[in-house]
Amino acid sequence: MSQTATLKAEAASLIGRKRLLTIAMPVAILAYLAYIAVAFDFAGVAERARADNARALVADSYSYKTHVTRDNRSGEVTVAIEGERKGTYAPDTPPAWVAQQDDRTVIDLGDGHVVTFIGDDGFSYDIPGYGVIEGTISRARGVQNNLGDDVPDWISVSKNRLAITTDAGRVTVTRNKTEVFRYFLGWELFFFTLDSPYHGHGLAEILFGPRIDPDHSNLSGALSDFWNNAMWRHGEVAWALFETVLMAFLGTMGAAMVALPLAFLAAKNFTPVMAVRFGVRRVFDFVRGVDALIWTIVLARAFGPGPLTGALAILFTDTGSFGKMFSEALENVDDKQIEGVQSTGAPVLSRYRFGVIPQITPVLLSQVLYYLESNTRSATIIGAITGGGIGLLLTQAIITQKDWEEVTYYIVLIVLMVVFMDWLSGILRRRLIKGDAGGGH
Amino acid sequence: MLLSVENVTKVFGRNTAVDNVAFSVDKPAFVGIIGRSGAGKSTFLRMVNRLTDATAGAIHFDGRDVLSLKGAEKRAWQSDCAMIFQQFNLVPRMDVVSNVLHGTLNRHSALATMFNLYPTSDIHRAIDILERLGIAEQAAKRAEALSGGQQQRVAIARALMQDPKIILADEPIASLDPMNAQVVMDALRRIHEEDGRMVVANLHTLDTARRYCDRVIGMREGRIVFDGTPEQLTTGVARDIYGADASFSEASTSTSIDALDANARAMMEEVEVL
Amino acid sequence: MLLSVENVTKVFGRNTAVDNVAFSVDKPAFVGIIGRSGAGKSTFLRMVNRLTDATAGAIHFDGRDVLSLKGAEKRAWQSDCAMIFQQFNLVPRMDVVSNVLHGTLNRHSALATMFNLYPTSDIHRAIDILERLGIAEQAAKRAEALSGGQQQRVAIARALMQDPKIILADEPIASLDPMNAQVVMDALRRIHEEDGRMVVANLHTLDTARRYCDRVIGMREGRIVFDGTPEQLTTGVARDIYGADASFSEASTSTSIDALDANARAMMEEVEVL
Amino acid sequence: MADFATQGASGVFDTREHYMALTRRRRLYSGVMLIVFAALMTSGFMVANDRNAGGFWDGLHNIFDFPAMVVAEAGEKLALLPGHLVHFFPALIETINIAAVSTLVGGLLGIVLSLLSTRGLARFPRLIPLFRRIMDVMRAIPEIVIALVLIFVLGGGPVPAMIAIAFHTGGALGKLFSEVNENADMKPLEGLESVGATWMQKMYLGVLPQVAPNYLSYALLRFEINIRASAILGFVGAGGIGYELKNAMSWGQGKFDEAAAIFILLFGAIVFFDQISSHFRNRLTQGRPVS
Amino acid sequence: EEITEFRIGILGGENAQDRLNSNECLRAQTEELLGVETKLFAPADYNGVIQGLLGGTIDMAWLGASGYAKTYLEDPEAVEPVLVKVNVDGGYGYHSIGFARKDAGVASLEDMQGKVFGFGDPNSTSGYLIPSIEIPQTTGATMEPGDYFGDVVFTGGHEQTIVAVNNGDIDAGVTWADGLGDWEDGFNSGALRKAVDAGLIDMNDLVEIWRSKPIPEGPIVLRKALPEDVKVKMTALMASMPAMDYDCYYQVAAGESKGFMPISHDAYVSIVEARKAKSN
Ligand SMILES: Nc1ncnc2c1ncn2[C@@H]1O[C@H](COP(=O)(O)OP(=O)(O)OP(=O)(O)O)[C@@H](O)[C@H]1O
Ligand SMILES: Nc1ncnc2c1ncn2[C@@H]1O[C@H](COP(=O)(O)OP(=O)(O)OP(=O)(O)O)[C@@H](O)[C@H]1O
Ligand SMILES: [Mg+2]
Ligand SMILES: [Mg+2]
Repeated sequence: MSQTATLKAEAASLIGRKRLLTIAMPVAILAYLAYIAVAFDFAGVAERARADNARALVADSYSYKTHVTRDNRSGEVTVAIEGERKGTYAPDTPPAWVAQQDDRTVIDLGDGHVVTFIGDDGFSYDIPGYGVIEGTISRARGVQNNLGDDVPDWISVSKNRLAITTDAGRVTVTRNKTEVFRYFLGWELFFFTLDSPYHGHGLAEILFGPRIDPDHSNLSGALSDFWNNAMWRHGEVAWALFETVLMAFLGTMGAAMVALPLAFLAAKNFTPVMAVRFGVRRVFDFVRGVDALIWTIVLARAFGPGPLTGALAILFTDTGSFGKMFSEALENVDDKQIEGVQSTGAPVLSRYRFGVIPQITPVLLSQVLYYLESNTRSATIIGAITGGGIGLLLTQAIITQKDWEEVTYYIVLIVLMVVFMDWLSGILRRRLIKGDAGGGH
Repeated sequence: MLLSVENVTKVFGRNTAVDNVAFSVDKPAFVGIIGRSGAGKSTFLRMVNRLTDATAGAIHFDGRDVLSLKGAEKRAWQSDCAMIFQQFNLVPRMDVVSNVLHGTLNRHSALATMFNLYPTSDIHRAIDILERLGIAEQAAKRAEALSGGQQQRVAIARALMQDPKIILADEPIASLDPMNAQVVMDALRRIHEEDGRMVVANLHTLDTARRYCDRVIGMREGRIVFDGTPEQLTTGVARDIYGADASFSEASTSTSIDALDANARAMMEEVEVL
Repeated sequence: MLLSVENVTKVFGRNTAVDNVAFSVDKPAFVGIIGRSGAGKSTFLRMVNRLTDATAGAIHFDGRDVLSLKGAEKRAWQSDCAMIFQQFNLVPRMDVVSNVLHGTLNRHSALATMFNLYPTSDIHRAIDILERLGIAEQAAKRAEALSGGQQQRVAIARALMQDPKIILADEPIASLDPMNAQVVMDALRRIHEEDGRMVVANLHTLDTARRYCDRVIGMREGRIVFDGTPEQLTTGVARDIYGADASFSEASTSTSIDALDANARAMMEEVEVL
Repeated sequence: MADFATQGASGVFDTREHYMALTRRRRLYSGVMLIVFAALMTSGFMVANDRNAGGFWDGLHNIFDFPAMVVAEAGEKLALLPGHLVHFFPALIETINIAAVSTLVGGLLGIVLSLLSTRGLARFPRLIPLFRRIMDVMRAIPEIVIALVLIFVLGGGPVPAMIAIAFHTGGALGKLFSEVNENADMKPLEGLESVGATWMQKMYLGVLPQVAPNYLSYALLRFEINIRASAILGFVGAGGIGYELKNAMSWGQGKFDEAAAIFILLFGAIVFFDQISSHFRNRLTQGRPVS
Repeated sequence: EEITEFRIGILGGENAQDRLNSNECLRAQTEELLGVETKLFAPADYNGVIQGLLGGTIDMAWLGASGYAKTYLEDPEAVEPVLVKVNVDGGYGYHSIGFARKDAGVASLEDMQGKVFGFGDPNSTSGYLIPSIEIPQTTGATMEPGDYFGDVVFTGGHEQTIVAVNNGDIDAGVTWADGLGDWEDGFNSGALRKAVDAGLIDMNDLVEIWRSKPIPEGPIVLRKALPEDVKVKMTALMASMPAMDYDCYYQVAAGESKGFMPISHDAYVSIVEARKAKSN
């Protein structure tokens, strides 16, 4: 009976200990997270977070804006998609919602919003449900308007500047220029810029319709205009993607080819000399520990910016990783096979070729392919820091902080590229490792 | 003298694995070496093939001073002296013919064989050899897909591919079942008889030694304790070699098919006792 | 009626695992279900415990419409209906008491179980139950460190911890040796008798069914082909259930200790033939 | 007898023909593969070399210029080094913290995702493909992309880096974890289900104890990777030691002693955690159970 | 000696692709003039171009004054300045402008005490070097975090500084502008103007809190090791560009300006000294 009692007490204390342990774990994690929250200033970050930036980013990534700009000095009016030269409408063929009437330009923003440029110094904005805002611009007195003192918060007004933001669009007036932005859904000019004869034609029309440009067949002309699209630059983006994959490929394969012979020097069973082994292993640790990022900087001095530098940076780092993994694989090889080949009087190289290589090929291939895939991602980052490729395009597009639709485009391409490499390396892995009967060629 | 072994010794640290072994053979013969585990049989064969270096002594074969060969000459000797292992020591991921072709590696430069490019005549010969050993149908399979007996025959084929003057076999049937063991031993014997090649085989069973060998050498603790014809190998002598007491029964070392039944019965008895 | 099973059917693809099974039990009884492998015994028990959904039919227990329960109600039913598995299905890396305490999971929130917040009274009860099954000394050990018979007793303890109205046991002794099988079956029988809980056990041996059950149900190809008392279970009936021909021998399904010798002898004979 | 012989001979002949055909095919395949690979390597190298500012052969002998400069200056100002080490240590801690917290958060995320996307364990079996795709996308987006976008919204500092790495880690670990889950034993789960346990209870009591050692081993490996990632993100403005390194490095001569100090810290940390983690991983995967 | 190719480095500030595009005409003209393949490189930051010049992998670049000083300090024999841009008003200087958000309650440097101040790239003249020397002269305290300012950070570049101030991540920062024209427009040219044109910021939300003395525009540099005739040809090409092809010049110079004039190392001696002073 008393034995049962002790058993009970023991069980209770056992559960009690486990309880402590299971509570201690989450508590420790929470405490760490709390420390991080303080150290990283979560509160401040939340406070500083700019929802409007996020909104602008998201909105910009699926829509585009068309600028209607009047130079207040010359009175010249231009209409340009995203305000870029390459997206400028020819002066005589503005879009349908911009109408030129004598000295007036009437801009229909939709939903009843109408902005009118009058002469080269007047403007008006008819906002349904609010009224008409009118004003003139003078070099001396700045931007004058009919707004009273009671200005709603979607209008920003000062002596030399007036900005109005509504659901339909945005208007900014300064002494130099008057600008109207109208927003549209989609990625305009994604296929063809305005100067291309194929702009505005559907796919069916281009493929099966009559010749649009008499000099070229529709298909070749359209492809060339698409490829050389000055705003989206598909051709150059494709090059950049290729460069990124190239860096990953050269880096990974190069590293594997360098690491394989070195790995023999780091494996106990192939290099009995302790000093050599130790030395080679520390070299592996070093190149791996330095990290591709720092290699990129170091190598940029010798080779300058470009994909080769990126590829070499990957090569250096991965030589370390591969060297370590391969030498571990080599230490696990089965001596019997080597001895079998050796006993026939095979030269040393043949001994390795037939006694060792077939044994480590599966490990080797699967590691190399895995790294190839993950290096595609690394190459994006390395490119951003110096090399080039899609990473550079992406970071630069992000830093300028206005071409979010391009950013979105690049991100989509990067994700597709990585997914593709993932798929490819999966296929190769299955093919090469399972199917190969000759133990490698 | 074809093969003469003079006071060969091998010391591992404090342990003398092979101790002053000396014997000679004057014409191609089928020599069996018996002895219990650790007697130094494997070490001795490995020294002959030069997989292991001897500590002292000399071996002469057909005028060659085997133990003093170096580099290319050593490899040339290895190519003349084929070795067959207990665990077959094939390259399991490669196909059978490629494994057999490894027997020609000494004749080609490492570079030439890097990409598995062997002359067609060699490939044909490899298949002929496989045919002779009755496993030509397996030619395209990976070695690892074969049964133990088949793998050992591939190993023999590789040895024959070397066109060796002497074949060393280190317990070639120890990992095989009795059925396969017989096939393999028969093959070795046939090679000896038909081609006139010398065979030295480590064997761990008396009856196999008796049945296949022209001459039997018994080793114990690194030394030769018996050297004679199979007929001279009485149970008493065997007791000496194996250092066994009176309870020594020949069947316990036997794997021949005839002996199987007795063996099986013994096993069954053990099961019953459990 | 305590338990009534009405035309329960389970179809897996084209295969009807349980076919229109119907029977009823009016008071807590020890019911055995026998039948050969694939007869649908496990599938039926799993439907009662709601581990598997039935294709058609209804089961009522004590007024509850078992098969139509959902969410929390379903889990409440599972807590009233303990299940014991052939492979014990314990958490092997956890200690015995914790495994037993898992029987109370339905009564606690997920959070409480995460932090091991079991009331002391539950812990004491768990020890009492283990004591009753004679394995209280193992309380602090990991489940994986126990023998099969001990693990099955832990599983029974977990079932008892649920304080269930009905215990389902799916071949509880199939992975146990005869010694442990008897201990486990005795424990189940005692629980039935002392606590008055209903037990439904799948059994694959006739003699166990005869010895422990109040009522035996025979299944074949998903259908009930026998329903009666153990006494009515003649060898002829058994042949029907097992679909065996005249060579059917009862011993071949037996695991009772008395039958062991005969069995062992039969096994030995088979070995000998090889 | 004669019949038998011819049959045998033709057998050899067939085998020969068959094997030679096989060999030719295999040689062709490996030859083509080898040529394709060699062509890819050389042409790839030539393209990269051509598109690079400096050529490979010209640059090769300059490879030590930069390290030599750094080492020379650091050597000159050796006395300042300890001070720098102390000064930049907090930045290193920040980098390690970013890595640790994002491994933690990403790991927890990965656990949930992996449980939701493993057949047999999933709470909503129909949504398995959805959760798998989610993990694929999370894995595919490089950290730097998320970090840069978040820096725009949240401002610079460690938080964007943390979120970016955690996001990627969630996807990467999720996939590895679900591979582990697939090998988990389902029996304990069924046992728990039969007592009326909820999904959470089943996962927590039935699955996690089984898979914890493997999870932990993968998480450690990821932590190692994340230290590098968080250092890199510092380069684009996400704080920590990477930020200091970039500033010192790009200033160049005059601050190379700082760069050297930072490099020593970073390199030391990477090697340190690399060794620690491979030690523990070896223990975990060699089956020594952790209680 | 002969060259086999000519490599031009372009500094940041814009989308990499935009930079390459606006310098495409320069590349074509160079290729025609020198008769060798000419390539453009647009690395991610100042340092990329500078390392290229030092390592001999970039032959010509348009550096900032501080960037030139850095190149000079690391290797005086690497490059030589040849030309500098002349503004519309005839000068060749611009300003570093300190600015803050209006609603942050900062109107002058005094208000910045204890607050967060942001530089751009460490290699930028207006974004770091000059303000890091001139601001302490005004405040009478060092730029060490905690001394006068609560914290001092590098945002990475002019664009990032502007966004960071506009977002309130930092309380004030410095960037470059020509100092001409209206504040509302973000001056006539400079980083602020670009941000305004892009619709990123509203100058009404910002105030100027500090302005540096004029800073010399950075030089166009050529690698010293280039053959003499190449140097002469390239200098002539650049100098004559406004007259020969104004459109191209406008693109290369990123806006209205008068043209290029010759300059030598002497114009940057003070900048070199300033930079030396900032090194450890
Ligand atoms: N590489 C080695 N290093 C140290 N000692 C060795 C080595 N190889 C063999 N030995 C020792 O040498 C002795 C002889 O071994 P050997 O393998 O030659 O015996 P054997 O007769 O072939 O035995 P078995 O029948 O077990 O194969 C043994 O004591 C063994 O432990
Ligand atoms: N999850 C499933 N999916 C498909 N078919 C199943 C499934 N579970 C069981 N079955 C099939 O249902 C039939 C009945 O199986 P059940 O496991 O219930 O038989 P049993 O009587 O318990 O047999 P045993 O003695 O082998 O446990 C069998 O044909 C089986 O193959
Ligand atoms: Mg041996
Ligand atoms: Mg069953």
